[in-house]
Amino acid sequence: MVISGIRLPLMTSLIVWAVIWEIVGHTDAGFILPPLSSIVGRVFEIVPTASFRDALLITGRAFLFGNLIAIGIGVPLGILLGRSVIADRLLLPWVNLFLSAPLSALVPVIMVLFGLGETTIVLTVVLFSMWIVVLNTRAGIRAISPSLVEMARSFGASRWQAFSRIYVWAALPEILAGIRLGMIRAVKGVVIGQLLVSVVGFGTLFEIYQSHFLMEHFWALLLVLFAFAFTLNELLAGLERRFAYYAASR
Amino acid sequence: MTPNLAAAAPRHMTDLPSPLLTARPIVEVKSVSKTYPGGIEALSGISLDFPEGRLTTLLGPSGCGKTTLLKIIAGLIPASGGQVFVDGREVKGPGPERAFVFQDFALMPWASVIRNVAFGLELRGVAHSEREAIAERHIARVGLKGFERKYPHELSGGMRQRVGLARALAVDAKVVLMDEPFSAVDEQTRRKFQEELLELVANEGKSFIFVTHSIEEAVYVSDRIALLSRRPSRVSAIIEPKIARDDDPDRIRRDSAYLDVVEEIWQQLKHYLD
Amino acid sequence: MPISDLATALPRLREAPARRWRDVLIHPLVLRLLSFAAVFALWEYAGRIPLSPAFPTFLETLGGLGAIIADGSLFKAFLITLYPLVIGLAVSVLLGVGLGVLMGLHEPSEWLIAPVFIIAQAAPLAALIPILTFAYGIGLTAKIMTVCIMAMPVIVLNTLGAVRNTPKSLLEMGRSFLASRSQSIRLVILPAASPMIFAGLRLGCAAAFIGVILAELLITPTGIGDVISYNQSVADYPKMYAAILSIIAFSVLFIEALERIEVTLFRPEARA
Amino acid sequence: MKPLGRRLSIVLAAAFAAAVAMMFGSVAAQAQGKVRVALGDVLSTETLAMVIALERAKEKGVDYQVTHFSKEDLAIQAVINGQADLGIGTPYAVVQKSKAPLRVLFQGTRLVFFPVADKSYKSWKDMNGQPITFHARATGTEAIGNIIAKREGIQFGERSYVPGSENRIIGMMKGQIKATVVDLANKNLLLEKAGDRFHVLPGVTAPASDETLFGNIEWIQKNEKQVDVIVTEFLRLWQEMAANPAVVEQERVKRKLMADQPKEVLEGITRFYTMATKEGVYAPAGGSAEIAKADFEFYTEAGQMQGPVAELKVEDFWYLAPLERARKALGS
Repeated sequence: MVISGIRLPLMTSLIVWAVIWEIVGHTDAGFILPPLSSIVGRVFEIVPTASFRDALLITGRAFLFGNLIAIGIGVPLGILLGRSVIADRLLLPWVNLFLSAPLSALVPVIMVLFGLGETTIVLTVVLFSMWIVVLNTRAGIRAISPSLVEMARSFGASRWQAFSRIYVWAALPEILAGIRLGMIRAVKGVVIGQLLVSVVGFGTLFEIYQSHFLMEHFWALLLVLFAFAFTLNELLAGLERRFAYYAASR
Repeated sequence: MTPNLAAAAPRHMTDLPSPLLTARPIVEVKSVSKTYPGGIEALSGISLDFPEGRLTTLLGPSGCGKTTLLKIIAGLIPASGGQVFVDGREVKGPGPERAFVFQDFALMPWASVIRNVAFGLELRGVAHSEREAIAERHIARVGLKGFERKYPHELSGGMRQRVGLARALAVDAKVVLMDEPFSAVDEQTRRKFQEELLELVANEGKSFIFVTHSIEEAVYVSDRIALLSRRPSRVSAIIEPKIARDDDPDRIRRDSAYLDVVEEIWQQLKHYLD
Repeated sequence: MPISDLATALPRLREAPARRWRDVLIHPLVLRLLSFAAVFALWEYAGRIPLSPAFPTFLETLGGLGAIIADGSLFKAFLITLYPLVIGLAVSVLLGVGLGVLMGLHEPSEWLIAPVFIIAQAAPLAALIPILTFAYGIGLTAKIMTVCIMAMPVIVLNTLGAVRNTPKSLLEMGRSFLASRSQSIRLVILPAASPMIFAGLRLGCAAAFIGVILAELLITPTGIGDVISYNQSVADYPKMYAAILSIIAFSVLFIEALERIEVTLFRPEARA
Repeated sequence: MKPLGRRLSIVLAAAFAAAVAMMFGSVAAQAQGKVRVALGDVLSTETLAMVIALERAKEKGVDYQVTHFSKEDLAIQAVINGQADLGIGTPYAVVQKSKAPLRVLFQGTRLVFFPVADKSYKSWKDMNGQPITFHARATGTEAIGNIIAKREGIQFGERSYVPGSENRIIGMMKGQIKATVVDLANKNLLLEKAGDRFHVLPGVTAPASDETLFGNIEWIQKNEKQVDVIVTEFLRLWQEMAANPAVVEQERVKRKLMADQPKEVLEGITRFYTMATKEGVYAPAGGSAEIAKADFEFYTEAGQMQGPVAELKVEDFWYLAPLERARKALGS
């Protein structure tokens, strides 16, 4: 958007929203939506506390571990589906089902099976993020141009050489895109998991703030979570763009 | 009214001293220039006339601004300087008297062939039955009879371009502007198109402005060729190949005059590439 | 090397009947049934071990499903759940597509509104649900709002993306034939954008289902959320799993139906 | 399957097995040594007293590990499934229905809840046929509702369920709920914020047990000594609280519990426990055969337990030995 010649980057309009939030905060709606300034004040009050750090630690660990499992299982599964028609026809319906199904309904099942500790949160993360990793990896493998495959075979590459030298790298952009999308869904998964379990990590903090009607603390925690999710998304998008040129070589 | 020649004296290529075509200029480009926002100067003070009822080709190295000039004449892009007159009236934007044929066909994938061809009339508010009748006629005219209900993704590249051409003809514009229309089709279809274009120019009584980077194609179809220099382009030569076009189209390709002109133009354009 | 090539490479005479049998095996439908049967068998086996007292076998779950269908509680629950879902989805679609198109055509509004949705798309909006409870109480409004905040971002951004990258040559074609602004929007931009807008609607639909279930599990247990949490609290796991299975199956079928409607109504060329 | 496919599936299986082993492993590690306590709520004002009692037991050599659960019935199921040794909640209905080997050891809190209603309902008579909202099906709040309905000879209209007293008072203030039963803290908050629109209707006179300390009887008998220490500390704290409710805050500060929770929460602790002890939420007796019988009376009347009260034997639901030993130890 251009105002009097200056090219305004997209995100600058957030300042406008921040001002509106501040104004609304001072009106009677302030109980539900406290002024932004006091919320930011709370952020600095909450973040250094031990309970926040513990919550962050649990969330971070569950997020990391969940993603590792999701990628550890998702990428090979995606490659398997990409390369073998049988596996594809057998497993693809399930992958698509889990991708579009409302997985939040499965969280109570995980809670009942694996208790309400970190395990459930890790599993929720895996459940939320794995399927997109599988699909993208599969798409990446299937999109490898046949000429690249023939070129590898013409130079006598063994199956493992062809795989590790060419397929993985050629499919890397899709795999990375899958991992990025998986991580975004994982952020939602780790929060939804904690909200539903409500006695672990941020779930506990939200529960305490909610039962004592502490709106400023609640919004402060939301602000921190949203900021984290957004920066993570931007970082990953940047990383992915760097690898995009691999696709061109297909 | 003799065509006014650009500042640079274009060398006359024709061997016979016969006068230039006597037809009046339907389109007059008067010292048009174009600079893109990035500071790239595509055209600098180019002036050119396009005889009515004839096919004139803009030929030049790639990136010399021939498509830019064509789009300025079509009114799709504003010129940075100079004017363009069509049938005496200055061009301010697209107009009913000009129709455009796109390099990448620009067909609506969700619309059938007949709806695509009748689209120009649909926009003008022509009644459904009337515009479909006109469309059917032009569909047959370009040899696509029987494909009215098909969809673009069901047609070959060549057939899709015929739809684009039929769409341009359907609005009965005086000037048909064609931006490298055959570059997206295979060689054999391309030759067939060139032969059909000759017949079209002869029978339709419209004026055609044709952009191509293929010298053979230009010489084969054009009554007049405007050779454009490298960017910022200006007219470096105007050629009117003296080739008898009335009889067998294949004979033209073997005609010595045709081959001489092709060689002549190649010598001119070659040094632009090094 | 796909299995069919393998088949042809073998000596022809000996295994003619085997090859026919193998072709049947790799037929997509057969394989799909096989995979479902395998998973349900695995589930039955896991339930029998038992993996955990809270893990009923597949047959018990079917029994539970039969029970909640027979006593009508599943049907009643679906009606209650569908109410906020459909309203929320309708609002999200109308508002979402409207906003997306507005932003696609009018840059200042894109500058103002898009960042909010870009953040919403990346952020875990489920955390907002308690705020909605404070603002709108525990009634229907809070649940409809939950469905909206979950479904809208993806619809808006997909529509914006679709409208923004309408093929340039189509736009120029429209202009060259003197299409007016409204004609250009109605006859070129929207039809060209419709496939991607529909993709956004399907994603929005999936998000809406997540939203309504979260609303029913976090705000107050009503509809399917009530069947799930009540049966969980009384440890009637077959009914609990049956309820979860039914809402997941329903959401997949709902999205499948949406796709079919899209093809029949809006995409004749896909059908041809 | 091609060689590549086979090698991949081996990698796949190994990764999955490792993940599952990791999960079950963590549960097993917890088992040795520590007493596993299942608590159906987060560590906050209401559950602070119980945690302090457990901390004191730890000082006496009985180490413990609290697992928090979002709902009371999940905590009960955790004890049934063997995920936890002791739990905090009301297990009467589950023990009777599923014959689970659970026994109540100590009465933590009593069912001191307050029916609140829109002022348009002057008395319980006006509530006949009117809708009312409880915490969840077959829970304490609904039990109170059933008792009152019988006492007043009325029938409630449509019943809805909203977990959490704080959510129910939001519903009241937003006009979505006309009448409900809420806990002490939220009753005061409601009257403070909307005292003009709502008032308290007469509740139940003799509140039965609400959250009790209970455990798996086999585990209890195998760990008699540890149970005695825990029950003694609960009784000692409950007696101290009856005399000086501020002891809870003093103990919290001494042990740096809930250290970094918001100060608004911490400031309310002493006020909460003073009110709660005055209203009889924390009874110093800690339980007895009479209290058990009163509970049976209450919960059968409320329809959450079946069978004539006379046939319900105290020892099927309570295990009073540790409490009696504790009472002797504390000389009360």
